[in-house]
Amino acid sequence: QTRDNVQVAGSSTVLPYASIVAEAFGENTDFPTPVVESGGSSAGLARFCEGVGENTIDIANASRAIREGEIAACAANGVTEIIEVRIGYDGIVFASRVDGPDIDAFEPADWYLALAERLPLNGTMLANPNRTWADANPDLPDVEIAAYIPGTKHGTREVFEEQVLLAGCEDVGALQAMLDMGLSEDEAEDACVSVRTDGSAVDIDGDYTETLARIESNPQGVGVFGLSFYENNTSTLKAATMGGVEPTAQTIASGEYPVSRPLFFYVKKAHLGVIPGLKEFTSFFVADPLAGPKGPLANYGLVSDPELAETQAKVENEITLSQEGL
Amino acid sequence: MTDASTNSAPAARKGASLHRTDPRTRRRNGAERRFRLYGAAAISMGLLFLCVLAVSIIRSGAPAFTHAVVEVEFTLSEAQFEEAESQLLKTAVYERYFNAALTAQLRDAGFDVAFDENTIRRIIGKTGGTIRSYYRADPDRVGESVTLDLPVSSRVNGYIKGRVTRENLLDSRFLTQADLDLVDAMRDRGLIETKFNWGFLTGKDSGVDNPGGAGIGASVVGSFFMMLVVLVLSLPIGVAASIYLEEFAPRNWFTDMIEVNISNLAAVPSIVFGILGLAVFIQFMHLPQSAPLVGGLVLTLMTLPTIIISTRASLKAVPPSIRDAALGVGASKMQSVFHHVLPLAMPGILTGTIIGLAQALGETAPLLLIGMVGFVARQYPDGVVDGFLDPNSAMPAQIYTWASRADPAFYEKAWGGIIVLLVFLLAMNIVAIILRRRFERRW
Amino acid sequence: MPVLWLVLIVATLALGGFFAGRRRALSDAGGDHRRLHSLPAYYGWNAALKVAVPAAGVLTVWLLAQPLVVGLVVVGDLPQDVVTEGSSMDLVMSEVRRTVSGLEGAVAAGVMSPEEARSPLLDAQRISEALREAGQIVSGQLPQPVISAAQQMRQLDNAGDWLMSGAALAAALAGLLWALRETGAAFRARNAVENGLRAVLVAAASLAVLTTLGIVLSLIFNTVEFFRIYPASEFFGSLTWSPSFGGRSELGIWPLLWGTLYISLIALIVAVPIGLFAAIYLSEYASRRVRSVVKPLLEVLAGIPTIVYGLFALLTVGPLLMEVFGNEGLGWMRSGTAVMTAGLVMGIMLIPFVSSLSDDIINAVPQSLRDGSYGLGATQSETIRKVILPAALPGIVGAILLATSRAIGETMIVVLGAGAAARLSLNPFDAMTTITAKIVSQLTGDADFSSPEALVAFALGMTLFVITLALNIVALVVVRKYREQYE
Amino acid sequence: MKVIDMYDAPHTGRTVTSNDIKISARNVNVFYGDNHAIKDVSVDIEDKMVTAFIGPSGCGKSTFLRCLNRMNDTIESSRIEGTICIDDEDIYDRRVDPVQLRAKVGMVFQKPNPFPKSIYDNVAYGPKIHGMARNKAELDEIVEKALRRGAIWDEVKDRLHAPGTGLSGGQQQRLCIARAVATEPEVLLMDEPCSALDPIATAQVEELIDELRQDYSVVIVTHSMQQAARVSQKTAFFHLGNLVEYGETGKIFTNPEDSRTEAYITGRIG
Amino acid sequence: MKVIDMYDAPHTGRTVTSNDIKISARNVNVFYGDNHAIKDVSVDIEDKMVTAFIGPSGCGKSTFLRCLNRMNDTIESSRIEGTICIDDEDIYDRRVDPVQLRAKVGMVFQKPNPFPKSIYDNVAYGPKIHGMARNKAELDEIVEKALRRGAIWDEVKDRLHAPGTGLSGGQQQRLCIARAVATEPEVLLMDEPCSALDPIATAQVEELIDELRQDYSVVIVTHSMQQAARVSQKTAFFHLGNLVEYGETGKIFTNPEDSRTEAYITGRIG
Ligand SMILES: Nc1ncnc2c1ncn2[C@@H]1O[C@H](COP(=O)(O)OP(=O)(O)OP(=O)(O)O)[C@@H](O)[C@H]1O
Ligand SMILES: Nc1ncnc2c1ncn2[C@@H]1O[C@H](COP(=O)(O)OP(=O)(O)OP(=O)(O)O)[C@@H](O)[C@H]1O
Ligand SMILES: [Mg+2]
Ligand SMILES: [Mg+2]
Ligand SMILES: O=P([O-])([O-])[O-]
Repeated sequence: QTRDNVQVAGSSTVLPYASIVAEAFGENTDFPTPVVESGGSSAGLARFCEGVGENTIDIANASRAIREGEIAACAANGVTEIIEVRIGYDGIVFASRVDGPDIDAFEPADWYLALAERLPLNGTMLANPNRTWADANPDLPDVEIAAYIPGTKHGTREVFEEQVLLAGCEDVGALQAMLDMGLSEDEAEDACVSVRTDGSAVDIDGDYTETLARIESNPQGVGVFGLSFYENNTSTLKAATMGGVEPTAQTIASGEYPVSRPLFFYVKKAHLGVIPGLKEFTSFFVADPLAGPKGPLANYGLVSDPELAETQAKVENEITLSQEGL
Repeated sequence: MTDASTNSAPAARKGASLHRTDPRTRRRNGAERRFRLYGAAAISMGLLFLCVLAVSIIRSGAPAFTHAVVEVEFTLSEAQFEEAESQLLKTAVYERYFNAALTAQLRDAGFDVAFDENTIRRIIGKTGGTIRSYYRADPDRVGESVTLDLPVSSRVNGYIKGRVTRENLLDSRFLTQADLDLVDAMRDRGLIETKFNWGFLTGKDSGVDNPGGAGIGASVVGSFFMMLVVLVLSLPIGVAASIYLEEFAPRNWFTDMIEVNISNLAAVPSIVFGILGLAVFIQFMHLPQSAPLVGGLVLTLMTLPTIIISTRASLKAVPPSIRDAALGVGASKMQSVFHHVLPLAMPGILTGTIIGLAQALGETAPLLLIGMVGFVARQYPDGVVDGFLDPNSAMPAQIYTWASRADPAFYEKAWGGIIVLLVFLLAMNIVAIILRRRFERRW
Repeated sequence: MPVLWLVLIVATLALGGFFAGRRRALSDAGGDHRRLHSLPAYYGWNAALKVAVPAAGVLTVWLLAQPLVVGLVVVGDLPQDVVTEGSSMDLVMSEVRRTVSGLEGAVAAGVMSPEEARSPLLDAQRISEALREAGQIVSGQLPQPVISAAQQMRQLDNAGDWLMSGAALAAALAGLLWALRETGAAFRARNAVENGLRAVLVAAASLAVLTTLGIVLSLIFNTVEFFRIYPASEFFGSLTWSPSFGGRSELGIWPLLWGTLYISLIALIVAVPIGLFAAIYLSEYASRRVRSVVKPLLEVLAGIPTIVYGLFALLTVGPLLMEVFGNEGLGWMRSGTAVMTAGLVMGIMLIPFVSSLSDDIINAVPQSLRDGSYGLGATQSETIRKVILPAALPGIVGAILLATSRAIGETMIVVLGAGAAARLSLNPFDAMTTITAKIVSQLTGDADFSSPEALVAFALGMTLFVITLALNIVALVVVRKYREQYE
Repeated sequence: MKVIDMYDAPHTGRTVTSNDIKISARNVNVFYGDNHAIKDVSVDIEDKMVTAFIGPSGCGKSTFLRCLNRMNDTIESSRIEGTICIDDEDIYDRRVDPVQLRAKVGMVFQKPNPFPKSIYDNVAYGPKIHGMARNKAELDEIVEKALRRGAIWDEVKDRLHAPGTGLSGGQQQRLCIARAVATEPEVLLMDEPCSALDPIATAQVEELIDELRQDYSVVIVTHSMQQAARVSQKTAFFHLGNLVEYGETGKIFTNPEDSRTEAYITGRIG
Repeated sequence: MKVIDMYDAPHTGRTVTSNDIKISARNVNVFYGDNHAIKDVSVDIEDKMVTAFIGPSGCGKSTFLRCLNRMNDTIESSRIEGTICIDDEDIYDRRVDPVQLRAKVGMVFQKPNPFPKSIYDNVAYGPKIHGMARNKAELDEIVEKALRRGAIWDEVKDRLHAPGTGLSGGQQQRLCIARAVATEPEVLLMDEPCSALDPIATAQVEELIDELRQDYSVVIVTHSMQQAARVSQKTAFFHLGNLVEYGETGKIFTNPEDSRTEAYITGRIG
């Protein structure tokens, strides 16, 4: 039996958008509805790189760019031509319960001071003494720190560490202080992003619904969410500003809001023209009526890519990663 | 054994009245009562947990079975049809036509609430797909005036069911406070009514922005085909393997190894079976991805240890005198097993099957790796073969994906799906339960 | 000839063989089946098996081999240059296969005559046209070599199908003849059939071994790969588990192992007594009616999807425990997700694993043993504790083992109920996590799939496999030692 | 000689000498479903005597015996009517604890049913649950004594910790006898205790019965007239669920009243 | 009557007059683990005769009996050495199908073990698997005949479909006898078939044995010297695993050679 559907796998962050597109693709064309598997960016890419052929997937969704090592692994299995498609951006928002305390304006430094495992104090590294948000920043309310942050499996955690903790670490001068104390750069960066384990910060290995459930059971909790998730749950959640900027599609697209990440999918060029509907699906995904600022993806919460037209051209011309590199 | 009771006990017992329980017996009876009480307490505790779970499942899931619909008269002109079909995103165009028609209809009805097309867009769910397939199914309908029952958007639906209230609703691009005035007015006029949501029972998954269109039906079919594979393979294979190991295999280190291996397989995390399934069935044997057949095979491997362990335990429990009796009249070993031992071990075998299938039916993790979790919204399979081979999802996978979606409307769907799953489970087990009662006997 | 037809014909032959074998044996015995070695049906079965098994064997082998052979022939004839850069022969071949099925469809739909489909003049244009007309899915432009290859493949397939039918039928007939020739009153048909059956039993038992092998194989390569890039001494020696994307992860197994054991232990502490007492009550005290209702009800607990239990832990049990042990109460608990929460809820789920199977086994203990004990003036509970439970021990241990296995393998309840914190702590009210939960999360996580953070999942799986193996060996030895074989 | 109250509530004026009648059954009927197995049987079994139940196979001997210590309670389909009193106390009274009753009225079953435990544990089981031994040594003593009385000590003394189920048929039977005597019941019901025993072992068991009679009552079911004549003082003859005749053993065997009894003991009806 | 070799693979060239020696055992040793239960026993059992095995309880009678139809195969701990031939064919030969052997050599066990099925099914089972009946009517006939021969027909004819486990001890024993004769074995091994039977039933079973002797060989284990004397032509006396003496029944009981035999039959050793 030959496969007649497009097979997609990968990121659970991209999955919602992919599902919208796949449903629309099934409704609007004569091709069967593509199958979009969930399972995480890494697992998706791993399957993507297993080789070419019908028993491998055609598209891998990823909430991060493919890595060098992965490209190499792909090539080793004969997957040499990969088309990278950026579909837009995912904003990362910090939200608490709508009826909870007013924890609604953060600076990256607040998070660093609240969550770092150890802080450089008086020339030595001491266990983080801050117990309440007010300890970290007197402007914040005096409520105990209870942060629900993505677990170490999530790509969002990486973004959080780099764009919030590390940035905060630099902002308050802690990084410099540590370097002055004689730590190497690596060690210092490590110290910036290592999160306390005394229960003030809780890793969430599940998805945003779990974070939401936790915040529902702890009114003082602050959680990290994707923009679209937050927008769908504004009746329970209120988002805080970061660096004084409110998280909206506009502020993220313009780059004002500091914490966001691009979302991608990767297409196996060898499958184009062989798997029925693959080429059509790829173009369909990035077409203006879908991925544009007025399309259903944006409506659902995707920050649409200001450079969408370039992406469309890339898909049309089947430009692979290696060609881009040239 | 306390000193007070020793030695003197039999003497004291001697000739004592039977109508008066002696202290030691009283104490032993106390222990007996307590023991019995523990048993009753254990059962009540189990049932209590079941009740709590059942109540919370039903309470959260019941709303999934109803939905609010708007009834609209609608005429699609030939030109509109052509226009829509020429677009890339045809469904959006249909939706626009429909919303325009509804707006006009409401305007004519003369509501004293202010609204515009955007209001309508927010109130009505994603309908384009339904409308397009309606007209594609029978192009003659183009140009005719038809009446369509279409679901309202998930948030309005939530408002009608009480999940969303005016208090907790903040204006967003999904719904505003003002929109609710129109909804209320429409409800007063009977334009919006709540109906049983057949679509939930028969439909397939939908995109994350379309909770109204999501149904569990397709994945029930997926689960059905999967469980068929599991039942047809794991029960006979499990029983056959147990019979061999328990009745025929010589006792040596090799069979010991097999025995340990089987018990050990029961402890293998289910996702590892997914890894195995991906490697063997999809990559090596080139079976299709996301297919119930593969899911069934993986779950079979997972269910086998459960069935084997329980079957072996119950084969062991059959007294050897029964086997002797059969062999003594000249039955072969095989005959003695199939005619006498197996029927007596049947209750345990069926219990293993019930528990194994229940576990398989509710399992998500291994399906994750063979592509049955995610968005698998395919048409119903055309036939039995397609049922096994076409991509499909399964109930627990569907529930799992729904539970992780952002729109709270899906949360309700997830619980509704759990109710369906449990009904399926009971239906699946009922035969086994009745059979088991039949086979139970004491000797 | 379609395979289905062939199967039907072979099945009919087998059925015929059944009756022929039976008849022949009976007639050889002069119609008196008492003079037969075995029951007449065994002669029938023998013949049926000898028809069906060789034919099925030929069919299976052929069906597996034909695509390979045909594929090789076609590949051999394909010009090398059809495989474009970045593509593979495999993909070209799947295109060829798709074209073949497209042609079949077109011919079946009558859009294309069989002659045309075979014609060497057939070009891509015509094919696309025909396929579209036949309602098939078309993708892109087909290169001419692919079309020729497709035609060649059709021909070969066709020929192969006929040969296969012939071979299968020949095998079936040969089997039939063989069976009929050996059939006679003195032929040991029962033994023949039973040997066949025994082979089936052995095959079924070997499947378990194969599965184990498969699991080991599917884990081992990545495990080795993991240990190549991450020192084993750290994995087994470090007391910290903190994967990080920066590549400075510490991946010590101990916190996870401890969490696994701790959570399983609590789950078993809940499930085993409740399950065992429930089983005892059901089989020894409850009336038949109560039993027949309660037992299936308890079994529902095993069928509730674990995500429900997870949410139950997170939303109900966690907060409940917090009220008692949290800051407002005893102050031992910092958040609702803890070993205790997950353990309790998992215990509930495991109740039927212990109760149902134990109940069956207890019920199978002969009444004469109970009588013996009652006759000595033992109370029912003494009888149960001292006589029945020891006699039912293997089954009960089996049930507990099953529950333990399930506890070790559970993810959802752990993720939602126990938190995701890998920590070594004695306090059951702390959040912890298990190996299985981490296998799932690292496998579905975002780390580079060739990084130690992702590969560690396989090493964890392998380690867990070895640990549970040891556990099972211990259980086996214990059961052997304490087993009380009745009668 | 014991003087005991019959009822919980203190009362006066009535004293019963328990020396005469140990067990008295009145109008006992037993049904297995529709099968009327015991028909209106009334019998008085005397203390410190051996009573033999004889009768053709299937006539209800075991059934009646099991009524005497309420072992019939465990058979679901069985139903009993009438009264049975031990020491003038109705054993089917609500207040009677069958556990205590069975401790007082021991039983050896027709089919030997050793526990799947070691020989030692089989015998020690009863004494243990009744708390008859203060320590291990005492228990050992009790076990040895019981096994000796069961005439099996010599055969098993070297394998006390081997499973009781690995014994030969006759050994199992003697083990069950030892197990029953170990708890020192006041009444011992023995259902064909010597069916699988050779003459010597039979003689030893008969000796045991005789010894037990000094202190207790023994009821024995047997198919051997000789055995009945040898060991018993009273004999009851059952036939088709009826108690046909009951009286002095000597009289029954020499001068039976009922023609059926005569037919049976002379080997004409079975 | 079946005329089939027991060997799986057909072999030729050897014909034996089966009229003399039916079973011949040579240097048979049986071990249960370390327990040496049968010690170097050699014996020839003649056709169309009844052979009685006597000996004290636990001496190995059942064990030896079970060797004769390889029922000992089912006991895991047991191990057998030596040869046993039936009709001059070694039954422990690799080629022998134990199933066929057991169809030829039937067995009544010491402890009655009816199947937990109806009385009818208990008896019909053997004939069914051996294809002895052409149809239901024939099967009914076989069952009735067997039950009659087992001397239990009258008691169960109205409850043929009641479970066999709900019978009395003696009835179960006779049911098992009926079950064994129903398959018409050439040799019938009976382990204390009358232990739970009253004299009349015993007499009926003895009659059956006598009747069977016309065509078949019967080996019977018994504790009753009288019974051995009554029914058997040959008697073997076992003691502590040894075959002490084997010979004409009359001779054994009147003029034993071995002192142990004498001691046993006169009731001095057990
Ligand atoms: N399954 C077994 N495992 C271990 N030992 C056994 C087993 N069966 C019997 N024995 C031992 O073997 C010896 C012979 O036993 P066997 O059953 O043959 O005696 P028997 O002559 O039939 O005695 P009885 O007349 O009491 O039935 C005895 O010592 C017995 O304890
Ligand atoms: N559990 C039972 N269910 C149904 N009927 C039974 C049951 N036990 C015994 N019977 C029937 O009750 C009658 C009396 O049985 P009982 O066992 O008392 O006989 P018995 O005198 O002990 O005979 P035996 O000497 O053969 O042991 C018999 O007809 C028997 O079939
Ligand atoms: Mg009886
Ligand atoms: Mg014996
Ligand atoms: O599923 P993710 O890879 O997007 O976390």
